[in-house]
Amino acid sequence: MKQTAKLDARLIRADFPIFEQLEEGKPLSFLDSAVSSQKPRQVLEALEDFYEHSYSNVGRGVYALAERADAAYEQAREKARAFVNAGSPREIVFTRNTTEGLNLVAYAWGLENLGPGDIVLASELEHHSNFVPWQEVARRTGAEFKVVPVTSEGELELGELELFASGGRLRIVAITAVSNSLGTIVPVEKLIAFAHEQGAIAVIDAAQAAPHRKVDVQALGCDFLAFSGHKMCGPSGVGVLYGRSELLEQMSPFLTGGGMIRRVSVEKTTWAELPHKFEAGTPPVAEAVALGAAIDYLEGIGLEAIAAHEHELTAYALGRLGELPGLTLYGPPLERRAGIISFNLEGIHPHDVAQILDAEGVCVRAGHHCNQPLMHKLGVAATSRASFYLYSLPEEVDRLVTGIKRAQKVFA
Amino acid sequence: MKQTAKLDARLIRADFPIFEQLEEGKPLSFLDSAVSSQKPRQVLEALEDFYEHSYSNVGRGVYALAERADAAYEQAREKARAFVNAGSPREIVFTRNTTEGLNLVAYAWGLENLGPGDIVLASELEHHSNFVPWQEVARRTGAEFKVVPVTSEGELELGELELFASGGRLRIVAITAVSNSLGTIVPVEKLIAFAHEQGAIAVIDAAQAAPHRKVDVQALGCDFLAFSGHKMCGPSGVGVLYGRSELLEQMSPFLTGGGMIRRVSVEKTTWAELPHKFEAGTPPVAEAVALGAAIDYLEGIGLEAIAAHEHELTAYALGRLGELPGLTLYGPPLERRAGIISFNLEGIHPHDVAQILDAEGVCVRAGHHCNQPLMHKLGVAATSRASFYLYSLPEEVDRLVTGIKRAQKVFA
Amino acid sequence: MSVDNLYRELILDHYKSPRHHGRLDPADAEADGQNPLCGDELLVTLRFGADGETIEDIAFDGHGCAISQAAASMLSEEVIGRKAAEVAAIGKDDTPLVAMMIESGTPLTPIRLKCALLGLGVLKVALHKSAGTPLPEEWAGIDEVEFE
Amino acid sequence: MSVDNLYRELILDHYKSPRHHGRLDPADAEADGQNPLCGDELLVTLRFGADGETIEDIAFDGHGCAISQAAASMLSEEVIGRKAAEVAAIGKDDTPLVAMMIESGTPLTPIRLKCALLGLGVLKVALHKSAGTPLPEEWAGIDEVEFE
Ligand SMILES: Cc1ncc(COP(=O)(O)O)c(C=O)c1O
Ligand SMILES: Cc1ncc(COP(=O)(O)O)c(C=O)c1O
Repeated sequence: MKQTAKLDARLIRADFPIFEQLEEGKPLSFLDSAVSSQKPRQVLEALEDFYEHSYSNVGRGVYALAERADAAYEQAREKARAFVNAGSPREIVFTRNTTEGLNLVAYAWGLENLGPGDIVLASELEHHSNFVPWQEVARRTGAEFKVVPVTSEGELELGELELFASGGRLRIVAITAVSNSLGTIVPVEKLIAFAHEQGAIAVIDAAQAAPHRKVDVQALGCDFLAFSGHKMCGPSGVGVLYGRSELLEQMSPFLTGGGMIRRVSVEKTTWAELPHKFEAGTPPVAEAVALGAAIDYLEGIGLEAIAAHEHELTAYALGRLGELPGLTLYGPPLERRAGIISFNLEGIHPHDVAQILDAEGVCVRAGHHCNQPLMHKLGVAATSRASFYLYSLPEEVDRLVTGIKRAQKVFA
Repeated sequence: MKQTAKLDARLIRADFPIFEQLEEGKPLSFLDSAVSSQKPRQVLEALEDFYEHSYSNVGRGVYALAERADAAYEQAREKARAFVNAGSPREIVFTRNTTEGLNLVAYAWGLENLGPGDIVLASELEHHSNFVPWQEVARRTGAEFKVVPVTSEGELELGELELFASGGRLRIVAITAVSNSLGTIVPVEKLIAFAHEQGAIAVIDAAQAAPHRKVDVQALGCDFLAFSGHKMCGPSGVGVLYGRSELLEQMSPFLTGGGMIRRVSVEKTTWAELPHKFEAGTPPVAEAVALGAAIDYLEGIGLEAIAAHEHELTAYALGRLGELPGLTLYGPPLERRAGIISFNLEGIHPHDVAQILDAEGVCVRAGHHCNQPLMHKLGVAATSRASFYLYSLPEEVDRLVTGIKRAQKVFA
Repeated sequence: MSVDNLYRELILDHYKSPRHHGRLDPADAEADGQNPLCGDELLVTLRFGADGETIEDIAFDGHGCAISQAAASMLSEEVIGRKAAEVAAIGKDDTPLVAMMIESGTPLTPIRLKCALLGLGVLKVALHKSAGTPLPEEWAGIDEVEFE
Repeated sequence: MSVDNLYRELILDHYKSPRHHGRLDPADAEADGQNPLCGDELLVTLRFGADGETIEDIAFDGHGCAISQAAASMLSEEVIGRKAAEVAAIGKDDTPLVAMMIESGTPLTPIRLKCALLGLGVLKVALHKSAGTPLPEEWAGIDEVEFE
């Protein structure tokens, strides 16, 4: 049974060592979890414990230490499988991050399957990591790269989807489940259905979804789905790519080298089974094990409880920010928004906003958030962005508001 | 001044928490450092300290925490630069491992620069990670893949090198600096000179060299050089690719996405400066920082002292193993050998040898060591392999010998 | 896993004097495969009885560690005289060597289990190939490589 | 870095009322560039005096944070009347805003330093382009992007 009780963010916060320190004498108000989350003790301990008691390379050793490392690594894969409800651990490839997962698909599926006349579809909402790889693979193969436009509130113009129907020439639909700039929750089911109607594969960028709400690849029916460990309480250096086994089997490998071969000779090389075919070289062993611990941690709290907590904070923050004069809010209404809020202050550049907030111990992101096409659409070069996670507190929102007022005073 | 005094392996060993535990009641004799090394407390503490006090994503944040993370990450790059004496940190790309570094070159340089009639040259000594990527890029581009043969002692047949001269069609020479199976120290200077005479680029696999002896990319004059953090007391999940800046600048990026762009629009995307152009997505931030700590650790002890210690142990081990009946040793003489020894026992498969040794707490590798072409040349399917590092002790060699005798008794 | 238990007399005996070793020619079914972790390789050939479904004779050829060779040898004794469909359904834990280790309280570790199951794997490939049925997912890939 | 120190009156004044703002047309040299981290963009145009090497007039255009805009504004005042070669050699720590922050004991952090040096960067590109000399390595890439 999943725990659906309300989470106690204050209790959770005590799990995160980084919050024990003051930043220039102020408590740390970390409102930048969308870029990367902080790490609980449980994950750091799993990392250390692995290095101190079970470290070895995986997949090849006969001795007990190597068997332990192997078991821990494959157990992490099983946890990742269950986390997104994939049908088999063979469909779970450990990558460095979301970006590598998406590039893997672009290279290993795209380069082989695309040609002139084909269409690759992304959206204006995409993070560069789910935009540039498709643009590049289209350029290399002579395919056409198109984007679904967004409304001024940052929601996909689903009414225009039919414009991209093209009698079997649409081959890839690459869509984010949640916008990292605006928090838009995208109805990916509709896009996946559209992709499959058109004979295209559906690639989901779950970097902002998987850490915050239950993702079920079988319920979604997507073909590929990528996310990053570092945004979900896990360590840096590890990510996950889910791929449908039928597709992964047909594909040639992406990176080649140790660990992914069956037999090598000068004349010919054959590949190992799934998922090893896609894991060349020594994988991020300890990182995967620690990601497993992060999954345990998140599931112990419950994804629903996390989403509910963030929703509550977002409602509170939208209310408080909405009262401030000279502040523009971007993005969809609360009902269709995850815990991410982009805004701008009249006459003050986001960099300066972030700098002044920092003096209050408040960390927000300032910039284009790897969303230049979206920024272009919104008609801005950059925004300030606050984002929440399971350890975020309402008083952090209050400090954000105080800081914004201070910025407005400095620039008055 | 580098410390050239003899190292005290017993003292060093106390830095490695994993040696505090017994394996089935026996002390751990870890003779498998060639596949991955153990980690000293200093590195694990750097990792933990970073996560507990300075963790944030890099390259984009204005707030103090992000600046700290950024500074730590770029300082690690500077340490890696100094470690291999690259001319500029712009030439240091953080990867996942050696394998990814070599694939990066194969894709980003190879795919664009090779064509039918061109020749890519590796050797029979290569690890699959410095073999299959070249074979693959040759296949994709229509170039020819050739290998320099090795002698029965596992040394390159340098006399045959001129056979590969081919009036400008030779484009890539990819060579390991040290063989991971046989310990052969390869005279890479000669191969680099040959490559450059022929107008080819020289790619060096330093996975087994960089952890154990001083590598100087400027003295070598190589074009690319790759190594892995996990084999040199660093964490898993991070590696380094050195590339000459002239080449890196001409190359298109490999992975695309966040962090490596200059500007993105639907029509056109342009790339960030070096080295960021080659680091798409969130990098292995904490891993790179901890690799920096590993470099400090190794340099504090001194690479010369490490090489000397391993040389002494190798001499001792070759002597002791050489006395055993029914044992075949592979590889070159001691003078041209790093701390790696492959052997076979008559009538006993390496897997069984490793299994019986494990019962003595002795960890050795059994298999083809990702060297199938070399195994083929040696006429074996597999070998047992012992490999040494700075924490290895002579009594571990003694336990190896005792274990081998036991295996021979079991299979008598 | 205790080594004494693993390298017991029975297993060493099968390793040193493998039963049903070699190749049948002609054969009604055959397959080969390898354990990519160590390069161990096995080829199985077999002949059916007059009913076309009882395994009448079988032979394993190849090279590898004591565990993979002994497991194949012990398995060959076990399957002669049994129906193909029945043998194709043998579970991982039911091969003689694996079952023996489980019974003795020291089951094989995952890596050695791969050695022990190589014989069963190639045998399954052979049976499924000859019956024209698809190989179950957990055996996928075992037959992708040519035998040398 | 203290914010009060950073957002002092002088800097805010240059930000709100930038000196030498706009574009010179015609111009003897020009260049544009951006800080890819935040999308800040600057275009510099300048005119030489009769000797062909004294900067007679200069203008910066673009958009960005207070630091990048104020730094460019302060720099423009500094360079008028000076020789191109001399200006092309100005070090990172010698631009007025950066020097002021160092002097006050709270130097800019690396990320804000990039903001502050955008103006000097594009100015260097303009001068090196017009002199036909190569841009020093540390400024590489600053001119690769079109100005919008
Ligand atoms: C010589 C050599 N090259 C390449 C590699 C691949 O290293 P990694 O698995 O870290 O990518 C190894 C390590 O196994 C090696 O020994
Ligand atoms: C929506 C989205 N996609 C992709 C990414 C890229 O993730 P990573 O940098 O971990 O590869 C991010 C994170 O920055 C993101 O928010």
